[in-house]
Amino acid sequence: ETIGACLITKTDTNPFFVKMKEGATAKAKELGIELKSYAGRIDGDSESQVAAIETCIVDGAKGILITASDTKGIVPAVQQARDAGLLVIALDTPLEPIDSADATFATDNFLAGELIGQWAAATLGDEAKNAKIAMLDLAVSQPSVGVLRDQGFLQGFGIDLKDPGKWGDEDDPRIVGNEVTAGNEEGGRTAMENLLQKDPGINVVYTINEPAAAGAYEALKAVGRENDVLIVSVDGGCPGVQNIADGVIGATSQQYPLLMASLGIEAIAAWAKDGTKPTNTEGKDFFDTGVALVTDQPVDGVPSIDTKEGMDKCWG
Amino acid sequence: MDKKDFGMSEPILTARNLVKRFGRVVALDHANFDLYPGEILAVIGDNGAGKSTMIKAISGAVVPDEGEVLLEGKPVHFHTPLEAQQAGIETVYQNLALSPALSIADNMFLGREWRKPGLAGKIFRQLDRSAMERFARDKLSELGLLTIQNIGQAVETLSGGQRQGVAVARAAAFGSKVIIMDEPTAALGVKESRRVLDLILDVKSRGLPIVLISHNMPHVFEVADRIHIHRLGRRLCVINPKEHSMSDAVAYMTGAKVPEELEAA
Amino acid sequence: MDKKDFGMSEPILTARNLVKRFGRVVALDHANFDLYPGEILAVIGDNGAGKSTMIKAISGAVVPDEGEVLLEGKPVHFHTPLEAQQAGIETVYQNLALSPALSIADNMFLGREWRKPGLAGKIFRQLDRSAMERFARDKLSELGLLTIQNIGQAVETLSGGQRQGVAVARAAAFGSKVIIMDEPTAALGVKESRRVLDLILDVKSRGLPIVLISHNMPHVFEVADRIHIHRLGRRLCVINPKEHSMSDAVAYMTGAKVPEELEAA
Amino acid sequence: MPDTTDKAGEDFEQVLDQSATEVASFDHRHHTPLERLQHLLHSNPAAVPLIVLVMSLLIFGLIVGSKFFSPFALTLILQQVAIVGFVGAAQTLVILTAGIDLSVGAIMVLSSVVMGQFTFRYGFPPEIAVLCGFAVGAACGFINGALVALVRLPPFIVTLGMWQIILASNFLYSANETIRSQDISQSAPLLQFFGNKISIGGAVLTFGVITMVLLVLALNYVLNHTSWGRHVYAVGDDPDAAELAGVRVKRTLISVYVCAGLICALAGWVLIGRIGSVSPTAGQFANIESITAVVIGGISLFGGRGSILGMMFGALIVGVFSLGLRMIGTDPQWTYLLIGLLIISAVAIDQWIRKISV
Amino acid sequence: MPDTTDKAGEDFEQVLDQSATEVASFDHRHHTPLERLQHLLHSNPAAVPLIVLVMSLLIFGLIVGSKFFSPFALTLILQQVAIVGFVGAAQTLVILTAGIDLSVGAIMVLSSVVMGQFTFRYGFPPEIAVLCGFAVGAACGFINGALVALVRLPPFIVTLGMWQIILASNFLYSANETIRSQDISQSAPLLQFFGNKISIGGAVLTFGVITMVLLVLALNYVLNHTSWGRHVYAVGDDPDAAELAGVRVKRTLISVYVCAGLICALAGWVLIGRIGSVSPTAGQFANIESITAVVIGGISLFGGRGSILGMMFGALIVGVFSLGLRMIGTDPQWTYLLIGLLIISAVAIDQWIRKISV
Ligand SMILES: Nc1ncnc2c1ncn2[C@@H]1O[C@H](COP(=O)(O)OP(=O)(O)OP(=O)(O)O)[C@@H](O)[C@H]1O
Ligand SMILES: Nc1ncnc2c1ncn2[C@@H]1O[C@H](COP(=O)(O)OP(=O)(O)OP(=O)(O)O)[C@@H](O)[C@H]1O
Ligand SMILES: [Mg+2]
Ligand SMILES: [Mg+2]
Repeated sequence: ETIGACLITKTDTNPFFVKMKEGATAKAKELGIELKSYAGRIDGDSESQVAAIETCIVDGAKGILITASDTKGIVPAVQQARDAGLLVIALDTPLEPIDSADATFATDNFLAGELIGQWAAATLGDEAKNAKIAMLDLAVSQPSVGVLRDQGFLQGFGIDLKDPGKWGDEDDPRIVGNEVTAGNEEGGRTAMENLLQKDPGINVVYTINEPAAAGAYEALKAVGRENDVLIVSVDGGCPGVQNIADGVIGATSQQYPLLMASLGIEAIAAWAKDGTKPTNTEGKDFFDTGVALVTDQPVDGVPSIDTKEGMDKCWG
Repeated sequence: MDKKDFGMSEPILTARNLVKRFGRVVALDHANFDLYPGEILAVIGDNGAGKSTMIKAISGAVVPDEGEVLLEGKPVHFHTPLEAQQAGIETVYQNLALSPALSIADNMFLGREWRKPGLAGKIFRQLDRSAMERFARDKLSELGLLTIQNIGQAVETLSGGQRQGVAVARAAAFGSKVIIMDEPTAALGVKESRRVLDLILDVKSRGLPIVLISHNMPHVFEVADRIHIHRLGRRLCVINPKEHSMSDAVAYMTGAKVPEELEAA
Repeated sequence: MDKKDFGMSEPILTARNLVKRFGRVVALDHANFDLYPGEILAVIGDNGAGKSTMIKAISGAVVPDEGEVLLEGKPVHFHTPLEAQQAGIETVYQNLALSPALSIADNMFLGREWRKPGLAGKIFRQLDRSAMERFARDKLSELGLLTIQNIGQAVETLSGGQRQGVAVARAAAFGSKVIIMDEPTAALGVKESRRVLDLILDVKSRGLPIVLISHNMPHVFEVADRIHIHRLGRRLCVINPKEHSMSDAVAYMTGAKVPEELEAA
Repeated sequence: MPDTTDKAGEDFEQVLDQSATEVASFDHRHHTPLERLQHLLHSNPAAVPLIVLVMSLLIFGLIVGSKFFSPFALTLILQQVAIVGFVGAAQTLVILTAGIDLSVGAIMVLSSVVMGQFTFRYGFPPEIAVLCGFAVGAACGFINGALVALVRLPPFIVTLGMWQIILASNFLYSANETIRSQDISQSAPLLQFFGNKISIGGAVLTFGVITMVLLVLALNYVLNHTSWGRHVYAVGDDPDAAELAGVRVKRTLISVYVCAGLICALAGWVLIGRIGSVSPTAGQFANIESITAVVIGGISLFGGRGSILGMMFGALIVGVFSLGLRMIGTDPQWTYLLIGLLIISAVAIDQWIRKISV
Repeated sequence: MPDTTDKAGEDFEQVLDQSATEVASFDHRHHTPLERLQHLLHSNPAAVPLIVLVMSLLIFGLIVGSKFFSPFALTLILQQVAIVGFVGAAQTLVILTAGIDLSVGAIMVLSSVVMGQFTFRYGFPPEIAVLCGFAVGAACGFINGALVALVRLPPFIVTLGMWQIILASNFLYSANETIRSQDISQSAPLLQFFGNKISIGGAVLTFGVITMVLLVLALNYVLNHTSWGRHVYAVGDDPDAAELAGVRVKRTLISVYVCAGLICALAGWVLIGRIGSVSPTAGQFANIESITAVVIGGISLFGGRGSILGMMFGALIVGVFSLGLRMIGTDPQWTYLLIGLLIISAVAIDQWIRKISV
């Protein structure tokens, strides 16, 4: 009998998840596992994910890989699956509490943010204390990925976080404002235009991901400021890395969705074979799939790889 | 009250100085109206004279800007047709007021459904469909609308004439004080028109007064006890069909002649 | 072709064996129809007899299930009213076919607007509003609908009678071969009805044949050259109003008598 | 004036006394079985969706195999459509009055958030918090209804505006905080009441599912066998005619929107039972899904026609398709594509039946 | 039969020759300035949104200060609403025919993806790829139109289904791949044509903005001064009446949906200019935003009434509110809430004017 596995992503339209699915599919084929993939319609569509988990239970799958849209809300459904004997692994986004899943394979999003924050501060040097920062976040509902990256960036840049579980409550005058982008180009452009309207002197732009960064760049280009503003981002998709090489984005934190997915599939295979569960990275309560800063302008004290290496490892 | 010389009692339904404007159009321009018990009052007038608007102002379908309506001498202020119906005034509107998708029986009882006796009706408020259908069938048969085969048929499947019949039957069945009919025979055939006129006379013989708006002079002169002539948004005069000819009525209505009573008054 | 004895030429408009079913209702049951050049043909019948459906089948508003229509001897198959209009058949429908929000002038020219001469019309396809409004005003004045003050007024602000006038004026203005009127005076006042009858006679004097559906016997007998009596979805007979009385017509129409011609045939 | 040939005036009507009295019978055609079927389908508006439902169950059963016909899988479909069933019931009421309610999802979520926050933020007893949730739902419905009935604004616009207003209020009020399932089950299990279930064999019926079916049956009775129900249909059919006939149109409209608001609040409560937690981002597609269920269920968007049972079957059809396609393992986008096709063809079939049969 | 008192038959009509010929004049009231204003507003359906637009500009200008009145800020609003303006123009055409098009956003995105993918995946010259994008937009519009006009399905349902179908096709076809701005500007700058701009002082007008304004003006001319335009209004007003009057209703409907599809394709092209790249996830809210613009612009959802200029003002009002509120620094949720209120009050004002003035 073939081993069944499920991959449930937030959406199937974001390249990050598309890549994750590719990685999982390739690995599943290699190991002879029958993989079915599900997704929410938009980021935040938790009901579709619940329905997908239920389908996996009916379907008799051995394990589930999930990037949860609602990290608290999904927990009862995950519990139901675990009670039915499935191995549930959270990919990319930890559940709350993190031990609701059997294991978590994720990027350390806070670290990812911290790296670009440090890089930006180091690149500006003394100017950092006069920086004018635009924060282009994900969504008003403040999903945990968005919060972790945002707060990580501020931490790295050296700004007081107030409540680290929330963005927007900081009172550092260097922050011009927070705008949401929905993580796409259109949102990125409009958000950037709005913040420029608030303060045309912006010189640092934090973006939740690279499509938002590309949109922000268009807005800056429209006012002729594309060359004197530092844009940083998170993700490390191939178009994003290419954008670094082209000078659109200054630096990005690269994460490894393919790795997450293929490791996840391997873990399910192992679980189906003899019931072994994956273990966490030492010192962390999840398995860290790693993050690397990609930039062509390395600075001291912040480890980074160049775009050539980034291109080799990129996804999407 | 210049029509006292007709030798009748107090009017059952009166309107004084009704004014209704639609934007820039003054549809009613201080119109008066009197209906006496047990009579058939015909209302005639050119198209656009304001007959329908006056009837609507009396029956609660439009709220007049000015003026007052008195039922049996007491001022009434109807804001919806339902209030007028509850006061006993039943109206057949020019555009019929039927719900196309509902059945004939449902339409006849719309707004005054019968509930089942006993528990089902009291607590579960269940409708007594069979009783309502029986009643509707009887009323329509009286009107001679036998070509309707199925009382559960949707009204939208009926011809224009058949629909008119349903509306007339409804008013005749439920009116308790006054029945108003706005051009009830306009779309009807000869046979059906005759049935409606018979019905009007029948209702009158039951002692109910009727207001009949019509453009059909022979019909009006056949059944009316008095004729209210409407012109340019107000009552021009009221004539007695026994004392005036159709030609007089038409002449007054169209402005070809000015009624003598008025010239004196 | 049992009506040849009227001594006329070939019919201009003919229908043979028209059948139209609406679900379980057979509205037309092998109906025949003949209209001769220059005549006024009245069509009478009870409500629901199928008169409107026959007229719609002839004018393209419904497509008959069976049967054929011939215009000037040639078979025609109209699928839309537009095709019938382009062939010269203009119809006033019972429900008027006016667009409430458009102006009177827009309504009169709907589907056959005039474009400005020259560049503006040819390239930019600009409408010639002033010419259209002038024409519409003239036509309505002919009909005596002078109470309409503003030709740019939306049709929805008109009274029922005024709307009927607009529809009649449109048909009279544009019909080139046949004009069909389905109860054109049903909602009209005495004065306005008379205007429409005058108009019908006027159109006839221009040589155009007219089909007039009406429930008003005096009107029918006044203007009709022949009377088509419709009953139960088919033509019962055609009578000459000079040879038959209104009583005969009503008796045939309602089934009280069977026409002798038919009993023989 | 032209000469008239007959001056007998009214006398021609004398002959009417002898006129035929037989009932005109136009109906002497032979009826084929197909026509009989069409007539049957036409007179039972819920029949078409029911047939489609049975057929899609059979087809997916054949493709997916026995797994699909397990009691667990079948009752899972019920669980997955329960929320849509509730919201669809509210939507049905509104659509029957020729309206449309784009705010149903927002009302549902706001009510569930109120139930949760009133318990956890203000420490109300859960019973009171639930009542507050219902009050909020009813209030939102009342505002919708008052704007539609009294100010006479188009329902689409009113509920489009209210959707944005309610959703924004929801986010502002809740501060986007999810209340965790564990907390709820510890201190306010009442909120998860509808998550309780009865298992019979492999079949799992949650209280939410049972309540949904009962609600739809009750509404079906009310719509067809009480005055109020008839008035709802009449108002949807032609509000002016209903008003002139003596229906309290405004009152009926307001009561419909308030009812819809209450049902949405109930849906919000059931939602807590289903997803365990209270999440302000839940139910984003409830509008579209409820309208889809209503449409596939054969209810006319123009009001006055259709059966609420059809809506339930419509919701189940979507549920069967979604689960079936997921179990086959197709790309989710294919599911959306097929549901799009389903919507269009359901209405096309309905149209065809209506056209041919009367 | 009761005895009739007058047997003169038709003779009573003889008197008509002497009947009054004066024109009935009902209009002898004094008109207050307020009434005159109402009449003016009523006869110019775009006047109300224009006034609201000017007023909101003034108010935000007062609150935000001079920054808001800079040519840059004002033209920025234009840039931000350009896409909505295009899609709203398409939506306006459809809504004037008493329809609604929920698929506009999906058509726009699919067209832009086709333009991009045909250039980069298949190596077509960008000119051809753009034409292919237009062809796809027209085809989608044609399917909508054919289903509405020929199969006679309700537009809401047709476009609800097509929305899902087109969006799913878009994701399946594009495999969710974004084409980068830099690649486009290198090898196919034509795709970014509408991103080019003219700067006059601080004012920045992109080609997209200019085209949008020109398109709306052209459509305004076409709708008011050509037969086709009059037919669009007539079809929306009462399709049966229009058909009987001799309008080719089916053809008009199909042409409207095809036009809408073409305009959406144009919007897709402009979208590439605006966001630089080709992204299959763009434009998710174009439906709601375009309907919002149409509604605030005073166009009736029941068809046949309203002006396309109103739609443009409606879109600008939303743009002014969004930018203004952001510059004040309110939580974005407040923007949604206010836009919700704006929708409802815009229509309420419109209703009020229509009610009082005729
Ligand atoms: N709802 C309305 N809005 C605007 N104007 C109206 C409205 N109802 C009536 N009118 C106008 O008021 C005037 C009187 O109309 P009304 O319908 O009362 O006339 P009528 O005497 O019943 O005519 P008819 O014999 O043709 O039915 C007309 O000029 C009409 O256009
Ligand atoms: N669209 C339709 N759908 C169903 N039945 C219809 C339709 N149109 C007409 N009928 C039916 O066909 C029959 C003939 O109707 P039609 O309107 O032709 O009668 P008519 O002679 O014009 O009557 P009237 O004098 O009342 O106008 C009626 O029984 C009517 O109910
Ligand atoms: Mg009237
Ligand atoms: Mg007829």
